[in-house]
Amino acid sequence: MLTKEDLIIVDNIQIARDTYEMKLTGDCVQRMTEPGQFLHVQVGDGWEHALRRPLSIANVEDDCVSIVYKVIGFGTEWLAKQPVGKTINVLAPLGNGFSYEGVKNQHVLLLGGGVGVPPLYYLARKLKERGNSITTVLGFQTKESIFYEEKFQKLGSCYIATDDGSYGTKGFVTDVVKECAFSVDQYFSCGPTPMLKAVIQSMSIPGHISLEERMGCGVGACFACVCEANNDIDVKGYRKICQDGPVFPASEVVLP
Amino acid sequence: MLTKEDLIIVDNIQIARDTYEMKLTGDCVQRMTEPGQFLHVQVGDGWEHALRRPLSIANVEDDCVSIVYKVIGFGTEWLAKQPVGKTINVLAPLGNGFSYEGVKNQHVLLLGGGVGVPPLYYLARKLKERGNSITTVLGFQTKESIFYEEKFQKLGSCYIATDDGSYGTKGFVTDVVKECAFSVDQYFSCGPTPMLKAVIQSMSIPGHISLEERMGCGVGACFACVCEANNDIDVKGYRKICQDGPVFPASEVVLP
Amino acid sequence: MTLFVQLPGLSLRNPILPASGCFGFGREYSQFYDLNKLGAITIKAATGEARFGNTTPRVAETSSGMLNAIGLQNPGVEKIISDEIPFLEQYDTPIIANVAGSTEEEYEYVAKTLSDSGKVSALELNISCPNVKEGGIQFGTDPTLAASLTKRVKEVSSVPIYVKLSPNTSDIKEMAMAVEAAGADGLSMINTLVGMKLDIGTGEPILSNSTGGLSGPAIKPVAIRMIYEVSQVVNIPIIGMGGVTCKEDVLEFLLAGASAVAVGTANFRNPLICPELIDALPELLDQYGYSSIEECIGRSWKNARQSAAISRT
Amino acid sequence: MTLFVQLPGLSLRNPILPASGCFGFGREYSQFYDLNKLGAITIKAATGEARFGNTTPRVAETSSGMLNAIGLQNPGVEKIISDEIPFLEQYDTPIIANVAGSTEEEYEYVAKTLSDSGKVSALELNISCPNVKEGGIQFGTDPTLAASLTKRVKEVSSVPIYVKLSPNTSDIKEMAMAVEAAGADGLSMINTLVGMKLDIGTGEPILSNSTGGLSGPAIKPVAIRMIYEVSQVVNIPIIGMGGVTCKEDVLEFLLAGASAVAVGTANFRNPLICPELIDALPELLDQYGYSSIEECIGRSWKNARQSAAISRT
Ligand SMILES: Cc1cc2nc3c(=O)[nH]c(=O)nc-3n(C[C@H](O)[C@H](O)[C@H](O)COP(=O)(O)OP(=O)(O)OC[C@H]3O[C@@H](n4cnc5c(N)ncnc54)[C@H](O)[C@@H]3O)c2cc1C
Ligand SMILES: Cc1cc2nc3c(=O)[nH]c(=O)nc-3n(C[C@H](O)[C@H](O)[C@H](O)COP(=O)(O)OP(=O)(O)OC[C@H]3O[C@@H](n4cnc5c(N)ncnc54)[C@H](O)[C@@H]3O)c2cc1C
Ligand SMILES: Cc1cc2nc3c(=O)[nH]c(=O)nc-3n(C[C@H](O)[C@H](O)[C@H](O)COP(=O)(O)O)c2cc1C
Ligand SMILES: Cc1cc2nc3c(=O)[nH]c(=O)nc-3n(C[C@H](O)[C@H](O)[C@H](O)COP(=O)(O)O)c2cc1C
Ligand code: FES
Ligand code: FES
Repeated sequence: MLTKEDLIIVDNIQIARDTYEMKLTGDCVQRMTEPGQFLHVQVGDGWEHALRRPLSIANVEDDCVSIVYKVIGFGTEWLAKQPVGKTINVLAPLGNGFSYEGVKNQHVLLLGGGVGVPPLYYLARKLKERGNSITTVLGFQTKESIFYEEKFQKLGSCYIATDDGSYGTKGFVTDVVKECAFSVDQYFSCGPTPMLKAVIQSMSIPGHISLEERMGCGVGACFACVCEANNDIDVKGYRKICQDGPVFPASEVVLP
Repeated sequence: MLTKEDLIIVDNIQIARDTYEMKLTGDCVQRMTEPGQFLHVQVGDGWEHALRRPLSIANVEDDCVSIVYKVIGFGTEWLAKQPVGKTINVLAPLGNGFSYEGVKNQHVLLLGGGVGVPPLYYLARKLKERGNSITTVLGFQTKESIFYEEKFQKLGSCYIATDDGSYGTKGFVTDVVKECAFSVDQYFSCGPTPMLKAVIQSMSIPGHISLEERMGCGVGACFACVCEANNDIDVKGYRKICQDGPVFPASEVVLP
Repeated sequence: MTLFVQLPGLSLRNPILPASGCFGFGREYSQFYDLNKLGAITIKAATGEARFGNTTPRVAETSSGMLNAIGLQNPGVEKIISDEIPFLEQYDTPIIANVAGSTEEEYEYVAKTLSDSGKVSALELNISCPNVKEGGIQFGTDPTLAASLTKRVKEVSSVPIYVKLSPNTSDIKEMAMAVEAAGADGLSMINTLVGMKLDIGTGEPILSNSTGGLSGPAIKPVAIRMIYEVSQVVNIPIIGMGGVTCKEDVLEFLLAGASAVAVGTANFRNPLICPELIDALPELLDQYGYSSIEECIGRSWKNARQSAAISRT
Repeated sequence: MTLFVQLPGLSLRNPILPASGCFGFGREYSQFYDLNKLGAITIKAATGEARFGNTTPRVAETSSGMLNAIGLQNPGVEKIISDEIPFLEQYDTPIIANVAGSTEEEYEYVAKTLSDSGKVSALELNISCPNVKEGGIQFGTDPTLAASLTKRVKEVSSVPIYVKLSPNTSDIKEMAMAVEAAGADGLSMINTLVGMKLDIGTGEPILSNSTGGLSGPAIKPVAIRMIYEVSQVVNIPIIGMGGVTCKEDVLEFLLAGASAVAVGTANFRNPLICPELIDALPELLDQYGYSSIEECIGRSWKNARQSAAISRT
């Protein structure tokens, strides 16, 4: 049975411009074995904020789950203010993550943009455990927004692109990929839709992408978060991002 | 100019069944010289609770204002949970309180019921300072609800009535008054409307009463809190409790 | 204390049911609790053919509420009967199927197909979905159209019909009386208010459909008012909904005149809300001096009528 | 950055004004700040004779909102002109008088009296107060009545007329177009939604009037939707309102199509809300790339129209 659970905040610190890392502990953490799954997080007191916020699992270590979030509105602002020791109510783990189990001894490319970076870290750790070699390319707005660079470097090579060129390559993650012409077996990507589109277009190898959409229930009941599915695959024609995803084979979905 | 102000919580303790006393400090406390005035208190975060709560000034001492509140709904529950050191936003002091300035060397009767008791305490202190002798009769539901008995005893004689007879006289404050047949010059009363009606009916001396009504603005702008005024006095026919009151000469208003 | 409520076609073990569109076809929340807990289950709207709904974003948060513009996405009535309802048949909980369409013919077809399937206990006629461009909303705001539609659906259906009313109207009583006269067995109210939220960054509506349906605690006062008004002028029962989040809300809906209470938006924040409410009801009713659901229904205006009757004698 | 807005009869130094009924006749909030800060002041409704309004309780809190049933308490139009408006004349801030009544004659009388007084810059025709038993609400839901009333009032008034629309209707565009055709100089929207709250202890409505008008952030999505729809079909300006609590809300109303923004309920929680919003606007507009109020107005749909026009060429 799934349930809601109050997780305890163990840590909540700023790690980049407007970006925080929160560590939480509780029973359901032990079920968080799949990178790419997410927590559906209740924010605020009372019912002024009726919807939960989906946030990706960034890492699981020492019975703690990490989330990395960018402050953009009420919910993330509220999260940033919560002190260690407080509890946060979550539904978790939700969704289907990156299928990494069968990936062994390959060269894998991870492509992340902004707040799409966090889930790739937990994935990188899982892939590394399975003997894969990992190259990561991360895109950020500017130097001050960068986080987790060293963490990824410990697991393989890590390239950075910034929109304004203030650090690493000026441009997008796809620009780095073009430049470097890696030879990789498959890729995993998470980031804003325009980035994902560019990634899919520029890559000729198989890949998985993680999608974002505004959510209601987070569990598949409300049909808020559908995306178009590739018609060749089935006639249903859609996927629910919260339940069927958020991770899909790049060939399975059609981005808007 | 009036303003809103964040007062700091200095103390917040339970003093009777469901009843708390909170002490607050801040600049506007020094303007709280009139017993019977009230604080219009903001409760909760965000806008889920759009209205402020009116709570009487129970005492002013050592730069702190005390309020005594009974937990009956969201706002008072929320207040009870606020820790020392937090701030509470108030508009204060609002309204017109008990006119005690001219009352000197008299025998004054104070009649309070439930959460109508608090403002009488600050009044009692002010009256005592002016050489009046004070008799207080307080009504509570039951023994566990009683508060401030000793405080009033220090200022004069204090009688208690309880609805269930678990302490003091069984019955209402008016039953005590009937029994004891005090000879007093005037009375001041605050409590639920049925009590006030009974008080007015049973007393033949001049008195002042403090009224309660659901409020919007608390400052006289919205006309939420009107009560009927005695037509003999003026043709307007009404009074705003928040602005003209909450204290009125008993003869000036008509209770519903 | 019994929580049992008998409504046309529906023997409810308790008055709590999920609202249509907020509970899919039951599978997802069955991961959280045993659906046999529920009084009934209202499933997502069915249309004649599969619909893919509106483009995303389809939801937005508002103060104490949310907007949705799903656009009736569903696999079509036949697939619902063949692929979705069988899952729910393992439970001993009545199924209410929500019926939608763009034309009278479509409504009729969907209703007949569901009724003929023998798998649902009642139909909820969704004449009030604000999120589809054609159909839906006109039926919901024109009493004549609503009555005519109710009549047609009634004729082809052997299970009771609950007509789901739209709050986007100036006279809800007129609507209610029109569909009652046309044969409705019950009412279901309220659906969502039409609303909108702008993204002040882009300057454009957040929902790609521009407008959406407002639900959640924000609309509860409107729901209570409409149920209070309508329950006094009709003789058919009302399934009440709109912003229920706690046990006190359930009692408020019953007192206003609802005979059962549906929970929509609150499921998203608290997937266990329905069983939690059901467990809390007996003590709550007891605390307020009620010994059955029946006693609560319409108490808000029955009290007043009784005292009026007394003062007249 | 200028916040100046020119509307019929109203030269507003900024687009922020208090909403009628939430600001009395100005005296109370003048204790909190200089009323010369405001774009304009809308005063409480005036009727032909003094009204004492409904019995209390007159207000109740709801999720992110409140209900009120004041019942148009006011000293009558003549006393308002003789006793209340003179206080406001010390300020250099346009006064909008809110006009109410039970009959066309009463509206006409009140409007004429206020207009003739020469002391107000515009009239706001309150055809939408949900809290008076007779009159008010019918005008607000019947386009023909509303148009006829607008016409009569227009004839006797030498200052511009803003008609205040009720959201309790299924077709707000029809209402807006009807009063525009009848000569309205502007619109004011929205008034409150009709709602109710029960006291679950007594089982009865909290408001002694039973129903009341729902205001506050809860209704903002309805207000934004209606302003978005109406501003696209009329050529007269809209004073927008309904749930404004922060600077972002002001921008959202402007983008939706309002030319000025009124603040009601929020004054009660934050008596300084109007000056706070006014002070915050220049930086906010700048942040979002606007250099005047004018540029923001209706941007939500003008954007879409422009891109449609571009894609057509
Ligand atoms: C599967 C998934 C995983 C995500 N993982 C992360 C992550 O690890 N770190 C991170 O910083 N962000 C992540 N996001 C985006 C994150 O959900 C939003 O930034 C967040 O909900 C914003 O909430 P807010 O209250 O601060 O913003 P507000 O704008 O105030 O939120 C209002 C409403 O819009 C929704 N919303 C706003 N922006 C988004 C968005 N980009 N995606 C989905 N819903 C949105 C909110 O959930 C809420 O319902 C993820 C989104 C999805 C769908
Ligand atoms: C001038 C004045 C002085 C008061 N002084 C005190 C005091 O010293 N101690 C004390 O315990 N109580 C006092 N009260 C009553 C107090 O205001 C209410 O108990 C309190 O507002 C309840 O808030 P809540 O959120 O807990 O209850 P809820 O029922 O959740 O409140 C909902 C709404 O109803 C209003 N409301 C509910 N009950 C009352 C009531 N009895 N009177 C006015 N508004 C009400 C609230 O203000 C709020 O707007 C006073 C009331 C007035 C008018
Ligand atoms: C995401 C979502 C989808 C909905 N879909 C439907 C639907 O398919 N059919 C229907 O009759 N009502 C639908 N509704 C309306 C709800 O059934 C309910 O009437 C409304 O949301 C008010 O209840 P609430 O405030 O508890 O959510 C939907 C509501 C939401 C929030
Ligand atoms: C207590 C109160 C009294 C009101 N009185 C009037 C009135 O006299 N005339 C009028 O046109 N609107 C009146 N209104 C409606 C407001 O002017 C405004 O249209 C509505 O409250 C929505 O704005 P808000 O959400 O900012 O409060 C009143 C509203 C409230 C809350
Ligand atoms: S968020 Fe409800 S189906 Fe995905
Ligand atoms: S509460 Fe607004 S006038 Fe008294």
